[in-house]
Amino acid sequence: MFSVLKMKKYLGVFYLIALVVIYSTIAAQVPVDATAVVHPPAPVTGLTASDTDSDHGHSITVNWKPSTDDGGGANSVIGYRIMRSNSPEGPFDTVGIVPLGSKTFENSSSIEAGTTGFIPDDTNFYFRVDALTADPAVFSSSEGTGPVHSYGQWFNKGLYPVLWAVIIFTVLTVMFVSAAKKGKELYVRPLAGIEAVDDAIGRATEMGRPILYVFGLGTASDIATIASFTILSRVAKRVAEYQTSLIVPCYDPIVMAVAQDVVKTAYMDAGRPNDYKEDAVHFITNAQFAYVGAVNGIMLRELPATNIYMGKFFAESLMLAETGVVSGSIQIAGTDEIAQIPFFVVACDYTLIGEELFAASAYLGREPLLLGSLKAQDYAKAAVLVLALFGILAVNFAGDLGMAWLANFKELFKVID
Amino acid sequence: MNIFERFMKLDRRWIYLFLLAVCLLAYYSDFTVPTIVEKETSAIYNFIDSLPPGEVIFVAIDYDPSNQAELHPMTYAIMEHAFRKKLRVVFTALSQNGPGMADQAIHDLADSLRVDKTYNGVEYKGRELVNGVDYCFLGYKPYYALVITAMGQDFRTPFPSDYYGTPLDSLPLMKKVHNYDDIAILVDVSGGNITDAWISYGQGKFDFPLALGLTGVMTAQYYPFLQSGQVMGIMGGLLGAAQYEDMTDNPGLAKDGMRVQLPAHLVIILFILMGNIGHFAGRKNRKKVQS
Amino acid sequence: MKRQLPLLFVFLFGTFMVVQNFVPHENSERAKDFLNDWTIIIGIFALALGIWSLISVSIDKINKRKPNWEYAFVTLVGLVAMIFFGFTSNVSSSWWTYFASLIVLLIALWLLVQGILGFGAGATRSKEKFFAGIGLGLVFTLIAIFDKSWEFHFYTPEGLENTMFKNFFSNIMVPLQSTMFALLAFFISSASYRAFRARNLLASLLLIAALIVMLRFTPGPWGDLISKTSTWVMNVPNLAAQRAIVIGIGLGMVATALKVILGIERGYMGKG
Amino acid sequence: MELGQFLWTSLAAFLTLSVFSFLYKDNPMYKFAEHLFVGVSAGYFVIILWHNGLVTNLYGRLADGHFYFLWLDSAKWWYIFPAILGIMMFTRFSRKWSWVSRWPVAFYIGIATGLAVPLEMANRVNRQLYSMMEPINWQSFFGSGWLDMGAGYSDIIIFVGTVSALIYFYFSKAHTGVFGSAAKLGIWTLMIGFGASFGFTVMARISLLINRIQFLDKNWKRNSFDFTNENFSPGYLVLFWLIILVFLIYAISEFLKYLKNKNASSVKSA
Repeated sequence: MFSVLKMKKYLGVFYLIALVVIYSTIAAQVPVDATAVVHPPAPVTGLTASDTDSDHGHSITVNWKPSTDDGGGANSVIGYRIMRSNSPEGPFDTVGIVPLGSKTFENSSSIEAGTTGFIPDDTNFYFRVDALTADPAVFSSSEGTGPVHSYGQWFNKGLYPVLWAVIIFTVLTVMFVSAAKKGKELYVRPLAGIEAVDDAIGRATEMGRPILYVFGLGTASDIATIASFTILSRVAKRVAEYQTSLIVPCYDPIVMAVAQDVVKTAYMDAGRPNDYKEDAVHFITNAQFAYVGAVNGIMLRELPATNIYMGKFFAESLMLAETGVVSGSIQIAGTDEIAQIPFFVVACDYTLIGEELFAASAYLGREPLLLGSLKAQDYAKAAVLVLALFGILAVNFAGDLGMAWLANFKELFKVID
Repeated sequence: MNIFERFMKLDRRWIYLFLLAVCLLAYYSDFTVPTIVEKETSAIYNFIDSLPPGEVIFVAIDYDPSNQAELHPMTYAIMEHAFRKKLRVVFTALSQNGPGMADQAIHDLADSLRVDKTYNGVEYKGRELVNGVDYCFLGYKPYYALVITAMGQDFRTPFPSDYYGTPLDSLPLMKKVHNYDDIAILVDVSGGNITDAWISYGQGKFDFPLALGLTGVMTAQYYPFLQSGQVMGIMGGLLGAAQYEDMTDNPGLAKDGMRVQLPAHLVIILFILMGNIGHFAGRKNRKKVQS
Repeated sequence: MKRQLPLLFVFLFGTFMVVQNFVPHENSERAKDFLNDWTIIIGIFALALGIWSLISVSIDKINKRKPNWEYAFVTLVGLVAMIFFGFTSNVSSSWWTYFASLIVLLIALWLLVQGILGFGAGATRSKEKFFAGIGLGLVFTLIAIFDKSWEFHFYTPEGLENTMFKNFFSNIMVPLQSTMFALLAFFISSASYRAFRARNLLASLLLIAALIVMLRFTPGPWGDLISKTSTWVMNVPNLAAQRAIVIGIGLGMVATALKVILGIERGYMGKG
Repeated sequence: MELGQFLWTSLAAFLTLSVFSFLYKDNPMYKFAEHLFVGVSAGYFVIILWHNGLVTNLYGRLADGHFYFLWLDSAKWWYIFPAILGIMMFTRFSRKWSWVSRWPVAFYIGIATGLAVPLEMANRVNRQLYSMMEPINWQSFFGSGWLDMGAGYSDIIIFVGTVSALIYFYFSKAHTGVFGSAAKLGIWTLMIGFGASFGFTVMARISLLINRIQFLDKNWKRNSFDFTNENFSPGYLVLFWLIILVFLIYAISEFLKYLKNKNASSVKSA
């Protein structure tokens, strides 16, 4: 890093010297006399205008070759003005000004008609680019170009890598799931956090104390919460079988509604619909720390034997886990929020790290269908590893081995929004 | 129970009490914690320190009251430094709950600038800060990315008048200040993703010297921008602010905070060590019993 | 049909949103904005369910005299007061009718909810409570109509500027929020005391990395070395760990989402 | 500070102290603060979502300033659909129709999962994969000075660390042999990362505590004793000491209880 910084420093000096040189040449060429006339610069050439690719329309990209007086020649150009008109004759309106050295400009607007600078689709426009000088009155216009009209595309080419990844991954998932359906035996390595769930429920039954299940701050649109629903449904089923009680305080009302459904169905599946209590799953509040305060209170007053934290957690992770330690509960956590994993690892008895949370639903059910998708995930990981290894070798060595075309291998994976 | 076992099974409340006592003691006592000034911070200080009087700097106050503890000290340190150097400051608050806080900051600064002070051996006379001459508070507008882009044309596009409702054109300071070209440096003090917008929509498009003041947690994320030269300096958390205060020789909120931080960290480390001593000593004892 | 139809909805909308992501055309953008609005609106309606759950759990606690039932009143009063403040404009002249009507509203709602919950549980005198609640509600409405010193605003956000609303926000919510957050200073110390023991290799790695980073600003002869080490640890091994977790989580999320769209994972409907 | 403002600040100070008292144990003051917080925050979000969500996103679009009968002839009448879906959520109170309440949930989850698939793939997988393929700094492989994060070896450590940590996440292969060693290296990397980010956060958390101490000291205590204040009255001091007294009495009563228990237990053991 430090060597890089040093180089940057020298670059700065270099730029400074270059600037001084350029400035002195300009100063030498431009007469000091203030009344001196600035001659119109050479106009820009090769002007083209076309619809901007891979976008929602309402945008036109203008390209040109800079004036010969831009950074050379008479050196009088200070910038370019992009002008637009509805007819080839004009009148032209300014749509943008860019500094010298620019070669392209994107004239775009929002898709809502009536917003400022709105560009209607399928309407012909004509463009012109003026090379500007320090004197506002002195500039030279290019030949006009047009007609050109904007239109929306039906595919974003910058997302090719994502498209391929999604398609391949979907195919893998479907493949392995159908293989699993046919009864193919799939091995999965044991996960300590998952195996602890059963013991923990048993422990709660022995102690006659409830189980606390916390979703964290996720809404029903977070995938971590959706994965957590499946885990809850397994937990609730076993809780119903063991006839232990369950407390699920919720932060998000939709999560609450879904969780009520999940728990109710689980009790019915376990054949004990009468044991289900409506207020087992209840809403607390939508504010992070009020929610934490209330859950902490529940922990110290109800003294749950087991706390299960699955879903999306933020700063409250450690607050919940530490209070859980005080109440003497066994704690099992799983989250996809990277910054919070360390706190769970430190304070909880078992932690599902990141991806393991998403695998947990499959593990708990031991259903071949869900296990099949784990296999797909593993293959995808293998693909990532192989591609990364190949990529890093290509980036570092392909050039030396005379395979320059390979050096750009990584660009295949670049996502452009 | 011998002493080592006690080390291992201390009630957490003793830790809390001890930590609180140490924090309070440090808060009310009067000593200074030496800090090691890092390059990232000194770059910002040196740049601002070398500006001639009358230059305009831009401070973007982009944090909510929840990040006040870490970021307010930076704002105070930089602005006081600038005002003492007779620089002029334009500032915005692009975070929703920020404007009230920024307003309070400028009042506090005006108070402290009325007093004569000597920093780094240079005596600075107290003076009255004048709104519109020494500083201009542009205020808050939603959609920070658009605001940042629009300010590249002219500050007046998103902010026709300042926070207090005065049209910008009638402020003497703003006569010659139109867009980023007229400011010497932009310091973004931020606790969220507005920083990304300043880097890509501001610095990336309009190319001005950009320095960042960030919360401790965010700092590591922005080192790549320092390496690529898009950002000229970074102040990280309270530590960065304390370094800045050290360089300006004006101990303030950050040094106050560091005075608590250091003992608090040491307390936590002490307890960790105690737990480990207990653990190892206990293991030795257990082994003895077994043999 | 009761179960198949929702699955079909998930499949159709899920597939549509996946495809939409690759289509930049304005029609697709508009559709996405529209569907996003749907989720927001559904979420707001759902909040009513949540509030009802909060109220009924609190009232149940009071009626059954469960432990700490007294505090449930505090929750209910806080809730109703905050909503009342948020819908009313600033009080121009006398405050007493404002607070009197708040009290009337509280009692009216109390009776009303008691009545409604009583119907379900078949409690005695629930009808009387219900109608008494309605009656008091009428009294409240009359005060609201005839007292000109304050008024209701439902369609414009005047309530957000209400003095009481702002005071409740900045003197109850804000300090409680920051103090709850500040408890973490203590929790982080007790957690590190308890967990950072060099029991085995993994725990030792955790401990050493944490110690180095915690010591990063200690002054002294070792200061510079430790600060450099901590920067390195944060930017090299930590970066590697985070990157791996991010990729893993990404694949896990996509897999879960795909399973939901394809109807393989139905845990959210109670069918695991 | 004016009296009204001082009262509010004192309330804030009381609530602050109540929450801190939770560190000792659950107690009446904390219970009060907690329940108040739950009620007020729930009410706050009702108001915020009403004014900034329901009115702007639904009512504003349907009504656009005019009156429409059932909004069917409104310019954006199709916003009736989400409203109907929202109302469907309430069918869960009926035993017969509660299955209808699954529809809006299905819409919601369908949209959420559909959004997630390409976005998470792009941001978490594709982008990270792209940034893994970085050129290694061969020019200064050993860097300069102690542990240089720009040096070539750091680049290699990052790559190897990422790969091995990914291997740790394999589910369908037992962690044995070479594969197991790689997974072990992976979990080491993960643990170092966790320890580092834990240690790094300590400072921010202590800052939060400092902020509360500053609040109690500067905003509350200082104003309680601010004799130069023109609005000052002895009531300020009374209130200050009253709040302190509440916590003091609680502390003393707890201490007495503790002594009593201690005596009782010592008697028992004797």
